[in-house]
Amino acid sequence: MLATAENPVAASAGISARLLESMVRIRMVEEAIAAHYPEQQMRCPVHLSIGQEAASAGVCAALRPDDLAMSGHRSHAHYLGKGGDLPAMIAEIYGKATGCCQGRGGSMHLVDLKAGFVGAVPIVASTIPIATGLAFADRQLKRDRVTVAFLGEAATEEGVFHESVNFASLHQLPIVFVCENNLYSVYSPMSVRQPAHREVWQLAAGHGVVSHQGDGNDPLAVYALARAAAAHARSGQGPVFLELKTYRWREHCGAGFDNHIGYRTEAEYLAWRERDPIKNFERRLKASGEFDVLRHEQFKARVETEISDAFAAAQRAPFPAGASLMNHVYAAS
Amino acid sequence: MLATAENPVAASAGISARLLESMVRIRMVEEAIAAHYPEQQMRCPVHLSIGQEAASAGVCAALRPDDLAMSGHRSHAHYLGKGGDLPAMIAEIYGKATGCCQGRGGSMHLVDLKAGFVGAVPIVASTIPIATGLAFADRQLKRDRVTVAFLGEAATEEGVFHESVNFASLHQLPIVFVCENNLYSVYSPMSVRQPAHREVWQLAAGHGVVSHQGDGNDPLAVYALARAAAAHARSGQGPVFLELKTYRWREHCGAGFDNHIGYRTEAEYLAWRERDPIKNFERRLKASGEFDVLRHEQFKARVETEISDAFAAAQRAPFPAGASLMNHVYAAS
Amino acid sequence: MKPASRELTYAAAIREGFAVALERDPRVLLMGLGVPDPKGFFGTTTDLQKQFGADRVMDMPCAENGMSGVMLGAALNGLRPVLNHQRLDFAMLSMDPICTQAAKWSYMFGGTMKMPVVFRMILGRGWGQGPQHSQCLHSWFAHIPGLKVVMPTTPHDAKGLLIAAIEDDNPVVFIEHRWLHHIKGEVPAGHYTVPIGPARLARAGSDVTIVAFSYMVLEALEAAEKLAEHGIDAEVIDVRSLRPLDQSLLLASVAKTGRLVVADTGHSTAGMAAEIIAIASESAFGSLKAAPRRVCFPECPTPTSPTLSAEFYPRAGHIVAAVRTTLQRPPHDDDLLVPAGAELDKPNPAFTGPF
Amino acid sequence: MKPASRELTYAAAIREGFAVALERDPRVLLMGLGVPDPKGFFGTTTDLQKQFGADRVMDMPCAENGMSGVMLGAALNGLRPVLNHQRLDFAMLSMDPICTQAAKWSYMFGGTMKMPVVFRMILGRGWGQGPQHSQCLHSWFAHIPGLKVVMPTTPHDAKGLLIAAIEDDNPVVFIEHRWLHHIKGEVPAGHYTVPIGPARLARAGSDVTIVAFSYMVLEALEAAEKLAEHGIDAEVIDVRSLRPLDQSLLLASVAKTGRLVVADTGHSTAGMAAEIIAIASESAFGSLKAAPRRVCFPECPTPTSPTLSAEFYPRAGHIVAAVRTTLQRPPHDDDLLVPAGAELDKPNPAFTGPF
Ligand SMILES: Cc1ncc(C[n+]2csc(CCOP(=O)(O)OP(=O)(O)O)c2C)c(N)n1
Ligand SMILES: Cc1ncc(C[n+]2csc(CCOP(=O)(O)OP(=O)(O)O)c2C)c(N)n1
Ligand SMILES: [Mg+2]
Ligand SMILES: [Mg+2]
Repeated sequence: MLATAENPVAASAGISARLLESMVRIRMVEEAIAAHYPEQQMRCPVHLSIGQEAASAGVCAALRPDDLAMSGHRSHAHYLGKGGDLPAMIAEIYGKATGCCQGRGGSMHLVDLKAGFVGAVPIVASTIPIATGLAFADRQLKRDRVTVAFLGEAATEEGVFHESVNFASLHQLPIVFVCENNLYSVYSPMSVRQPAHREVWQLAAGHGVVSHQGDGNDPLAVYALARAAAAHARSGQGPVFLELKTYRWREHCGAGFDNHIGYRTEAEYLAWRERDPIKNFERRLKASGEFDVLRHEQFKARVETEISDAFAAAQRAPFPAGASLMNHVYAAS
Repeated sequence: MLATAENPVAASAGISARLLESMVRIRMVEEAIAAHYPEQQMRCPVHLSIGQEAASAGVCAALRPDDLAMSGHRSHAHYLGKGGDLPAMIAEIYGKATGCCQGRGGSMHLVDLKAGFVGAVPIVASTIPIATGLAFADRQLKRDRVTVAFLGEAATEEGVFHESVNFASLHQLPIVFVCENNLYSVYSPMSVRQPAHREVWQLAAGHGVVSHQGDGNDPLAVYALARAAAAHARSGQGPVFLELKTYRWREHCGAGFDNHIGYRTEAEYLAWRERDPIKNFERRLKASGEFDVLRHEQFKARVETEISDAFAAAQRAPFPAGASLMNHVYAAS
Repeated sequence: MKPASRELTYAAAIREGFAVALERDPRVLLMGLGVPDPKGFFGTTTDLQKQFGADRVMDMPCAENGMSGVMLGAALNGLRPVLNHQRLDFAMLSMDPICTQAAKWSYMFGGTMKMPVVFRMILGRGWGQGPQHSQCLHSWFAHIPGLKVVMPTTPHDAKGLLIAAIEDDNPVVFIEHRWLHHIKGEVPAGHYTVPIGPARLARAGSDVTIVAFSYMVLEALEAAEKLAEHGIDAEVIDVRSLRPLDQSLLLASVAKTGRLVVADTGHSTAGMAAEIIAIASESAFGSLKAAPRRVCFPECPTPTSPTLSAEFYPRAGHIVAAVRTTLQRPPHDDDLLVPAGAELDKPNPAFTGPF
Repeated sequence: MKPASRELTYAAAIREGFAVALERDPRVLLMGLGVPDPKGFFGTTTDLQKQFGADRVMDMPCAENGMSGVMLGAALNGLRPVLNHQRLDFAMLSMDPICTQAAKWSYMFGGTMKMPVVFRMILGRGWGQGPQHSQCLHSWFAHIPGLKVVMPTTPHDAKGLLIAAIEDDNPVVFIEHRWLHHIKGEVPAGHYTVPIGPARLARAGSDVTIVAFSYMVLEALEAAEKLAEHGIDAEVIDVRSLRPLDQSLLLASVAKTGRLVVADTGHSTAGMAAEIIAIASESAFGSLKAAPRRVCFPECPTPTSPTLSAEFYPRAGHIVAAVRTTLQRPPHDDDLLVPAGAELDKPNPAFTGPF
């Protein structure tokens, strides 16, 4: 589904459909996880990206398959957008031996090296310097890859974010920092964490890094920003920082809705639901005549099957054997 | 010598003489340390501020005695500028029981709470959040004090600098970050540490903090910046960041000169020596008729005595008893 | 007069300890990601912000290192702050302020300054907390002179040690195990302290000494019950305070039983269990009748999958087996059996996820 | 054929190890504050940048946490980086990338990734290094599964273990004591490795086993000489690798001597010395004839003043005294005497400051 190196997405023909499909697929997977989660068979924390699909879809569509990406605790969308293996992800969330980490990681530790998704970890901001190191190695080894570091806006509060951006700026590394600003860190609003009188993108600008703010719910806007950013980074002009404004619909962790508990208002939530990246984009494509109903329905049907197959396989799959507990503590040299 | 709370330095009468005297005293102390260091009786690393005296003199002259200051490895000037006890400092460098830390700290750990000098530690940037915490407590307890965090430009590379500035900006804390940019971190020039295409002050500006760059070798310019900054911070308008351009004359650590070893050029060094903060200021005061030769000579003679007394006392003083080794590991509650 | 006692959960006891401290001393300040949020930090801070105001019960930026330093400055300048971490793993970003700064300021500044700060950390376990949300590094902190380190097991001790920690003029690392929060016990109302230092005799016995702390005391007590069924009378010591460590209770017990098993909720290599065995070997060598044993995590990161984490965490049965070994009794196959239907990855029976 | 040997200092041996590794494998990269500077990192990196270029031997921003993470990414993506810290204390800013990330990536990603990275750290001591430039926290790293931790004592082992560390596909913490840099010893030219794991018999003996590592091996050997004068024949084991730890040499020695003294260049509580005593107590209980003893730092931060630091650091005499105790011999007053004129705060006799 993603572009190949020979057929880069730079050719914008069909991009709208691809963006829509990527978002829809992510949404459908996340909804399926939400639906199954109460069965208590996915026994690990899950952080869903419903409402934030445009960021992953738009950014990943601007990348080459051999480009790299890393993420944090909320990584399903990025993994899927980058082309990560769906059954391996679902099995991993189920803690199964067939999972992408053989069950050792769970939802917060996804990896698919074939897809260039190098990993995600739940310590906020910890993959940002690692992603910077990927870009550094590519620069040292004269590869023309780009690395994307996906992060939440709370990650910009961690010092290591700044240390990474400084290093990337110093060495003009081929990295794009993609910050999904969804206004919250768990239940904590921006007002208790960051000064009201400056924007997140200004932090990176302070480091001398090209920085943009964009509508994180508009996949085409994201795609345009990301294409320019990837081109900039790939051409050796240095890192780019993108702040994408968006909103998570469901609770921070888990499958439910939690506006009622009081950390944010129902009105705010409803206003953002109005800005549903998928519905709005569909509407736009319909208006411009770019929406192919049949193709889209067929796509959804295919994904439906893909998802139910993935869940069925994950549920069927064996748990890792207790005897394998000590495997992989060290790599054999 | 420093202003008292009743007689704040805001009244600028006599400020020039005071700035000059503060600089000269710091220089004389540091030169005395340099002269005695080869005797191998000060058995700890020392980081001298010769060439950088204007920063401490200018900033501290803008503070009230009850304002607070912290510093790092290169803290002699800040301690003295803030009114720290000279004999206690010299004794501390000699490792004596009469030192400001009873010999437990050495040159890199100075403290004089009576003077509002809360402490210095050699882990780069580690006092920055602590100073921010001092300002936070003053704000919480509704005291109208200001805290100054002295730092080198390398400290702005540490993530904790950004975490501190973000918190200060968020809560509009009464703190002034004073960065002496002397172009080097040990032997490492800026070019291997920070991007050439942005200035240090822009980092703080990125956090929405009022930031200025100034000539760190001009004590009046520093004083003017610091006065405005302290007033701003004290009035509840939030933190200020000052980048003061300056240069260290001697080796990073120790008493000698080290331009010959090759990390910087003799030409660069000589150009900066031309910008000697003391000589130039003296010249300026002479030109404007503000220089009182007699008073100045008397001042220097007094300081000469003060210094030789401090060294003599330190040399005479007892070492801490071995039996006191375990004292103060814990404070008695 | 002893204050009135009620049954409270451990979480409620912590919350009450905070309330007492905030009430008594205006300098006390609570800081931490999510401290004022609706979930109330596993119920340990619920409504404290409402009660004591947003100036004293505060959220913060996601910046553990910097905020730890800020707490040190606040402690030096008139406040008595408590920095709360939902996971010990997050505090690992702040080893410099905790261990290089806070632990050393009293000493290295010659006693001129006090550092009354509490670093509160919760040990994660279960429901896929996995490798990065369940590290148990209490032994790291215990290794550092200048820190005090407490790990209360009972609601009574949780409240009393929390208040003692807040009232202490030294940096205290206060570590809770997530699986203790729902445990109920007698808790006196109002103000009281449990002194930092003395261990607690959790169960008297004569055949073997089991030393444990935090959650592992519960497993040790369960093990003692099982051992009693086999005619083995185990003494259980709840260490409570890792630094300072109460050697006397430990040594007196070993002198009596001659056998030692240490159950730690962490890794073995250079950990607290090694320390306790070293102390017994150095100072009660003559009393020891058999090789002491450790019950610790296997030497691998915490896996996420429920089957692997069931294999990873030592339980009462592991302690029973270790006791049999040190008593030179034959092993029992069923010591490590897991009862059918047991869900070993839940913090408490009512838990349904997600965190 | 054995490669030719020459006498080299430990510092020169490290430098040569780097040169060999950089020469053989274009993926090897050296990073660190001051790595290319004129002082050459205590002479361990002198001129390597000239020889191998600024792309492979690099300085960096003062940002230990971030740069550690960058090294991990570089290691995942085709390089074999070595991050150099002039003091272990600076590495404490990067416990997350080292212990929460690097140590766990192979495991938690199910073996999909390798992390060939070396964290090199120097332990400071003397000339007023004081509380924040002389922390010895090797035991922290040894506590973490997924890391390897080596502390070579001899120039031979320094070079061989450094090359082995760089060639290892796992994160290795490589710790040097500042007081070893001037020590001379036989070093083979060219490429060779010393395997990570096996301990070294530094001196054979029959009366007591002294286990030590890094600089303390020198003190242990000096102690053994003094003990020999008193007719006590000490065996000295140089642990070399803290994780994995070679239990067999240690246990065989204790089985032979029945007496154990452990000399650590760090604090005792929950440290490596406790671990080694615990291992001996668990696995060689029957052989132990007397209580084992630890020789460690006193439980306070490192003081700066020369008189206090002389009191702080354990020396050969402390080991001698501990051996006497474990052999139930009477103490000698002169064990701890410092010879007149001795300067206990200098890394080496030629040292005149400042760092
Ligand atoms: C270092 C660290 N501190 C705290 C946490 C707890 N935590 C988990 S997710 C999260 C929120 C992060 O917010 P943001 O980066 O904005 O991402 P979002 O959840 O909004 O997608 C926090 C604070 C953590 N995992 N790591
Ligand atoms: C965290 C940490 N990293 C590295 C060092 C080693 N170090 C000591 S002083 C220094 C230079 C700091 O440069 P700067 O902040 O510009 O201050 P300057 O010495 O120029 O006054 C460094 C890197 C340290 N002390 N702490
Ligand atoms: Mg967010
Ligand atoms: Mg500098």
